[in-house]
Amino acid sequence: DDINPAIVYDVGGRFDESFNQSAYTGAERFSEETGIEYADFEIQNDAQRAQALRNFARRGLNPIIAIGFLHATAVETVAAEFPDTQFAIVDSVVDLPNVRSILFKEHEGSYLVGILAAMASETGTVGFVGGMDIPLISAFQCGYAQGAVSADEDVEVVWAMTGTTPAAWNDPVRGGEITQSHISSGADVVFHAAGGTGIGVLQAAADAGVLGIGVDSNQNGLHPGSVLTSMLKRVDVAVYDYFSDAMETGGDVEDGIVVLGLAEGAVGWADDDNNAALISDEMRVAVDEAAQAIASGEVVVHDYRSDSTCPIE
Amino acid sequence: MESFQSFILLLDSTVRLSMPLLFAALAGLYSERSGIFDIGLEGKMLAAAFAAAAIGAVTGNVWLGLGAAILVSVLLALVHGFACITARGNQIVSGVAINFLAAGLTALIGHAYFQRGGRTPGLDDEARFTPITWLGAESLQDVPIIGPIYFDLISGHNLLVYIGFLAVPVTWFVVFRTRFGLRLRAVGENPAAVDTAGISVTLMRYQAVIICGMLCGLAGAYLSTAQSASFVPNMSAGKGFIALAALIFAKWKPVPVLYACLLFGFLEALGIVLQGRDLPLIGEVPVQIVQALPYILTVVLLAGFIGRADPPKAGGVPYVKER
Amino acid sequence: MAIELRGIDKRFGAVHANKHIDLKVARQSIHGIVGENGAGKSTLMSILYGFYEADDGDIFVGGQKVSIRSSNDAIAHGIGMVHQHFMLVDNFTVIENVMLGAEGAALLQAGREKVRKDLKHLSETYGLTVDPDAIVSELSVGLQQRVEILKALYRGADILILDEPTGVLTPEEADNLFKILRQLRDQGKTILLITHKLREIMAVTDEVSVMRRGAMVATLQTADTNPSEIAEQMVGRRVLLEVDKGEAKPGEAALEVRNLTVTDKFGVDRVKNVSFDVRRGEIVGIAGVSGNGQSELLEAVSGIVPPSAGSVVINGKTLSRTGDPAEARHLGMGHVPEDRLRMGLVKSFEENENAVLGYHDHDDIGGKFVLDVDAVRDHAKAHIEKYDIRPPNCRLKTANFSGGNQQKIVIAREMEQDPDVLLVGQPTRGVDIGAIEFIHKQLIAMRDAGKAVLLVSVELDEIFGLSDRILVMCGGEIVGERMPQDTDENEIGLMMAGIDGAANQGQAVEAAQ
Amino acid sequence: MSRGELPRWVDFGLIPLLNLAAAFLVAGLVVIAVGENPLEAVELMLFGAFGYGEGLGFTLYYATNFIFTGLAVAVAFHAGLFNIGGEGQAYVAGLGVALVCLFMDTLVPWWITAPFAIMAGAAFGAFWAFVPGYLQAKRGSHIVITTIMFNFIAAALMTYMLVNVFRQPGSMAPESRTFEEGGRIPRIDWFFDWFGMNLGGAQTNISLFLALIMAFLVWVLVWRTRLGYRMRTLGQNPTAAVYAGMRPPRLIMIAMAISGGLAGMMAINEIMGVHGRLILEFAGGAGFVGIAVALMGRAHPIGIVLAALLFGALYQGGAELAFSMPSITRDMIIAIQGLVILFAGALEGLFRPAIVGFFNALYDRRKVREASAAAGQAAE
Ligand SMILES: Nc1ncnc2c1ncn2[C@@H]1O[C@H](COP(=O)(O)OP(=O)(O)OP(=O)(O)O)[C@@H](O)[C@H]1O
Ligand SMILES: Nc1ncnc2c1ncn2[C@@H]1O[C@H](COP(=O)(O)OP(=O)(O)OP(=O)(O)O)[C@@H](O)[C@H]1O
Ligand SMILES: [Mg+2]
Ligand SMILES: [Mg+2]
Repeated sequence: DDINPAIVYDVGGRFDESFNQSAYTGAERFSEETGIEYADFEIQNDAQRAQALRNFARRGLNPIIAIGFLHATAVETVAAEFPDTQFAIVDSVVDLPNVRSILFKEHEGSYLVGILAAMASETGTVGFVGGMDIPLISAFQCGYAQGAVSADEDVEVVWAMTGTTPAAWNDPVRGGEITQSHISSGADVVFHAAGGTGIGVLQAAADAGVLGIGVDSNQNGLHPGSVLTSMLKRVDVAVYDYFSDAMETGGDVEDGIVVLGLAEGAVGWADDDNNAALISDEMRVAVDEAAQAIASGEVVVHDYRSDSTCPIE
Repeated sequence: MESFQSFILLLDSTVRLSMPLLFAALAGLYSERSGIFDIGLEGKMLAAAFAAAAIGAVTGNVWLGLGAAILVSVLLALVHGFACITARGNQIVSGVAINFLAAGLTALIGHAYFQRGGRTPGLDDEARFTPITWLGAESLQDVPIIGPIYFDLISGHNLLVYIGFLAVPVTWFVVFRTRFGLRLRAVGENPAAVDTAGISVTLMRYQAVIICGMLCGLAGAYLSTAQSASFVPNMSAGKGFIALAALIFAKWKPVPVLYACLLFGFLEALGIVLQGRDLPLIGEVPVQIVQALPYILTVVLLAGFIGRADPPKAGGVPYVKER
Repeated sequence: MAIELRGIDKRFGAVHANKHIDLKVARQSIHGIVGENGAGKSTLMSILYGFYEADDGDIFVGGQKVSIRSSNDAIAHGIGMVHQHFMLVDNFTVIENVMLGAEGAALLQAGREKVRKDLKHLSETYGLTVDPDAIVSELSVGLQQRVEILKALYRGADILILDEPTGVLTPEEADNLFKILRQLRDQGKTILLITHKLREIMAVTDEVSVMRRGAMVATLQTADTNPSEIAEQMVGRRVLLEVDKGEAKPGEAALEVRNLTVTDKFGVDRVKNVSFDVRRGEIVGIAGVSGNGQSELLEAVSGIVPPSAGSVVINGKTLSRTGDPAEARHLGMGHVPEDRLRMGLVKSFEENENAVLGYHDHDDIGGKFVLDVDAVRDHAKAHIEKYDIRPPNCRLKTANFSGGNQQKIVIAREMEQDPDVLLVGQPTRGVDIGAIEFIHKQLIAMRDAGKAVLLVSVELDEIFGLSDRILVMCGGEIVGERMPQDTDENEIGLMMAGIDGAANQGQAVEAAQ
Repeated sequence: MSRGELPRWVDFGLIPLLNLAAAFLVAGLVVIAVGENPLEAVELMLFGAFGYGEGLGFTLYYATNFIFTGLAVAVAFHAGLFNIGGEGQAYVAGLGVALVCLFMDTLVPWWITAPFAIMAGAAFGAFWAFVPGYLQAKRGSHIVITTIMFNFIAAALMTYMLVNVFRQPGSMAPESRTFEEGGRIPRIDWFFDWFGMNLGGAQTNISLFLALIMAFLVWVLVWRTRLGYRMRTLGQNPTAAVYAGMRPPRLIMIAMAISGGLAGMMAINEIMGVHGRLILEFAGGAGFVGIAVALMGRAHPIGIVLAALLFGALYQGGAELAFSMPSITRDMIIAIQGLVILFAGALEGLFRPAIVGFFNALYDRRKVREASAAAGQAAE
């Protein structure tokens, strides 16, 4: 029997070339392979988060996945109202019997691109531009720094956050300016975890002839040859798996907290012909080794969120 | 030396960030000098930014993009003009409407056409205003002091930046040395006097808002095709209002407008640099304070040091002969 | 014929301002137009000047039928107008104002020089002298009017319309203006002069047309008519122009002004160390060329502007120096301001709302916070009744009342509060004869009821007609005091002009002690 | 009714409706441009806004905000002040409301918390408007610009508070903790039940009634109190106000404070009624919509309530639209808002001349008829 799944994007919208788009890709893949239609909605203000979920639930859509931690409170409320409907939320934890909370080990993926950055850098300085200043993004930054240092212990990591509100996800100009100041302080590789703001980061890097690193989706194609790689956060996998589970179990997925990392192949680095020329064999070897080590658990990347500290200043 | 270099870079970033403010503020100057208040600078800028990026993306031609930006912005200006001059509507409200319209339509159309949630595709260099490196900038680059100043600060900006700086003296001349300027100032102070002098108040004001539209067009084009390489929904992010502040801050005078815009640009640049930084002694500055500084400063200066900034006397009121 | 109007008709929404007006004006003549407030004079002239468009009717200039759709057309046909409310850009220089609309070239420089030259020429031929580089807002009204005339002449007008030009002028300035007008006529120009003052009509016009309630009721040769005939035509009944009043029986001082000094925002002393008394049962008139501190004096005494020194004592209680009209009122002072529209009324209010302006916090029209609108309207109805304010409708917007009736609204309000001290500024400025007569009667009545009345007017006949004592102000000082019976207009005029005023300095003060 | 004047039903009914019609006509064209059927869209919108309990609930929830902000703008209007700072005033008011709730929600029931929260919200909003009022009154700075500036300053301030003060450890969203029962005002399901409707998930709450009460009080204030008289005098003729012994500076500050207080009460609806916690940007543009609401409502409470209802329907119906018409994104709603503000606000006078002309014609015709009738009688 078919399910009719639904997905609620966050403010960035389905085509943000990043986080939400990755979710969109997953949903698309699912409906292509199974031929099952899905409903989706881009929320426009906070009042609508709950409204959208509720609206879907009432129309009998099930399961419903909410993309982004800002949905947490809404999911909490609505999931309680509709105990027979399955919900999932990405990037946050909602402790209810009918909610699956999906978290990613962004620090692991960031670690890998950190290695690549350090090795690609000639100046020995690499940059990081975060979006909104929240633990999640600090985890990116911290993992990136650890990776970079692991590849070159006296690499310098310069970093900045764009802002402290959701607006920070959507300010390419500011991203560009921050990148330029990183570059002027010597960075020749800049990694962004800043959603729409990142567009400006990669643009500035490309304009200045240095390397950028994309995030979430594979952004290598935005400026072929100028994007070293992208830290993949496979929200698409999460969405795809969630819908598939629901289909197999007939809408009765097992819930609780799911943490996806390298081992699950849910984070990683983008390797395609857009950046093939930029990744030397030596780099590829190094990053693959690290990946295995992390997957097998012999290397543990510190997660900023565990204690709000980072081993690297 | 190090700090000098970074200071130069701060100024450099200041120049880049104050440009949209400068264009918009000058735009506002023409409109408000003619007695038409315009808080729709923001919206016109946004619409223009979209037009420039969209047309640029489709045609791959920066000039077509610029043309489209100016066209769209002038159209919105004419809507404002029609509402305020012909229909004698409330100018503030019309401005608010323009802002809503632009915010909605740009994203709506952008989404309908490009399917990127309102974004436009990234522009390649032919569709953008790219930095112009001046004669011998490279060779001078390493000369101490002047080197950085010439290379970073003076050279290496895009065409619009230089146009922007040029627009200031031009505006000054137009407003204070030409017949048009005389009538412009008069119609903003006492339209009845202009009318009885046999000049059409309506025509004067329409001319003013059209010029305002053109300059907002430049501001928008700068945002999406010079400062960045694509349109992002709501990318004007309040710049139109800072420009307005700068205009009032400068008491509706061209040259002071330049200084005001540079000041606010500088603060924005500073905010970016200070974001999350720990300063010696002070410790971490809450970025919100830095971000709010332009507004706080405007308020403080308006209130305290520069006292009353008198807008054009007839500003904000439609010209009505017959009660 | 220089000008001929046929069947001009104009409505402003509800108001039918001009009803099928016909008018002929001979070339090389000074043609007066008189009429009560709201008769439609300004409207008619504004139509001729293309400021308003007539709903109907034809305009002929020099026998040719012309269509005047904008001031531009009017100017092109050699018509110039000096408006009742000046059309100047305050923060412009005289030159900029004159050249506005006739700049010559796209750049200003050339035009400036031409204007400078022509102004010099004009000032030589007509004695119309003003500093070409002065900022208009800093000029006296008299000079501002000069600028208006210069504007018209600079544009080569040979038909010149002046709408109530003397309303803002002193007698001297007015006479000077008339000299100029005669010169202009003798040099071939045609002049249309709107005024309320029959004296002026008789003095300068060749012909006079009379308007009443939007219609043109008569056109007379000035030579073979007289003021009372004209007045009769204006109001449609016979009126007596001179005020008749009995002996004053002054009691003790109700208003004592001591060493009052008022400094404006530029730090200039507009009123200098002025002292005088006004006793119960007398009218004290302050004569003076407008702009010599009378306005500032009134505003200071009524508490609107705080004086920089000195004191005002009302009924023995001293007004606090902070300046609070509310306080002055509570101490028993009423104030009919010089400029009713600017100060005394809120034009967009219903008549009844204006009937309590300034007394809005009195206990008899509500509680601590609420305002009892019925009580307010009853007040208004009483005023309308007693002062014959027309139309008798207290719910009508005040803007729809004509000048005279608006003035009555203010007078009624201030008098009906039965104040012990009444300040009156230009009570009959721009008011038609019928109203003037009425207002004068009321002032006398106040006096006879034992009130202290302080009258400020630029109309000498008014001062002489009403005052029991005359104080003359010049340059912010009281330069002398006279009893109306032992002086005449010439002496007062000289004193107003500051000539030999010094001799009488300080008399007022002595009189006060 | 004399010539050139319009009957009230035209002035306050027909003309606003015509303006509205124009706005939706253009909006319809936009809908066609993005390839949807406007009539269908309207149908969906109307249904979404009024068709069923929850929809109506959301409409009223949005309307509540707009009544508050609309009244705020109107009160300032009457005193001759343009307060476009409603957005910031409401936002800052949220701080006051939240503080009260956070302190009291665990200790006392909501009906004890609410009065304090209302006062706190009004006070904070009032303060945020008072300062620009003060600056205009005493320092002569331009109120429109100061209020705009204060919107941005408010945003920065609130961000700072939420990020550095209220944010919960662990929570990534910059928002305060969720209030307990004692910090939440009840929904009005019972009210809907009366009409046999189901409020569903809509957070419509008793602040709606607060808004209506305020509307009435504003009417009293403006047309039935001494203070209102003073404010109107100041608004219409400041010189006369001075002459009348009023103190404009003080009146300006009072008027702005009242205005800000009204805007501030919007926070009750959002913070205590809907979200149950302090969140970023909860004002969501309502402050600006208030300008249009006040204008459409002719600055009269009744008009404001109606206009608020319209915009509420627009918001809610628009959201519904976005659910069922994929190519009509949230941005369509913003655009429609723009159009309504344009036609109903700025172009408000667009059709007036024509209508006045029409009524003058009627009037003249009647006069003629009366005249001839009179003549006829005379003849007999
Ligand atoms: N612009 C206008 N709009 C509406 N009504 C007007 C306008 N100007 C004048 N009126 C009305 O038309 C009538 C004639 O006004 P007008 O100014 O022509 O009279 P007036 O003879 O000049 O009076 P005064 O001697 O007081 O100047 C008055 O009732 C006035 O209220
Ligand atoms: N100097 C005074 N002597 C007596 N009563 C006064 C005086 N000044 C004010 N009042 C009365 O005290 C009450 C409050 O006056 P106050 O001037 O404080 O009111 P307000 O709010 O300032 O009114 P407004 O704005 O009209 O001045 C009013 O009834 C007023 O008439
Ligand atoms: Mg007149
Ligand atoms: Mg008072």
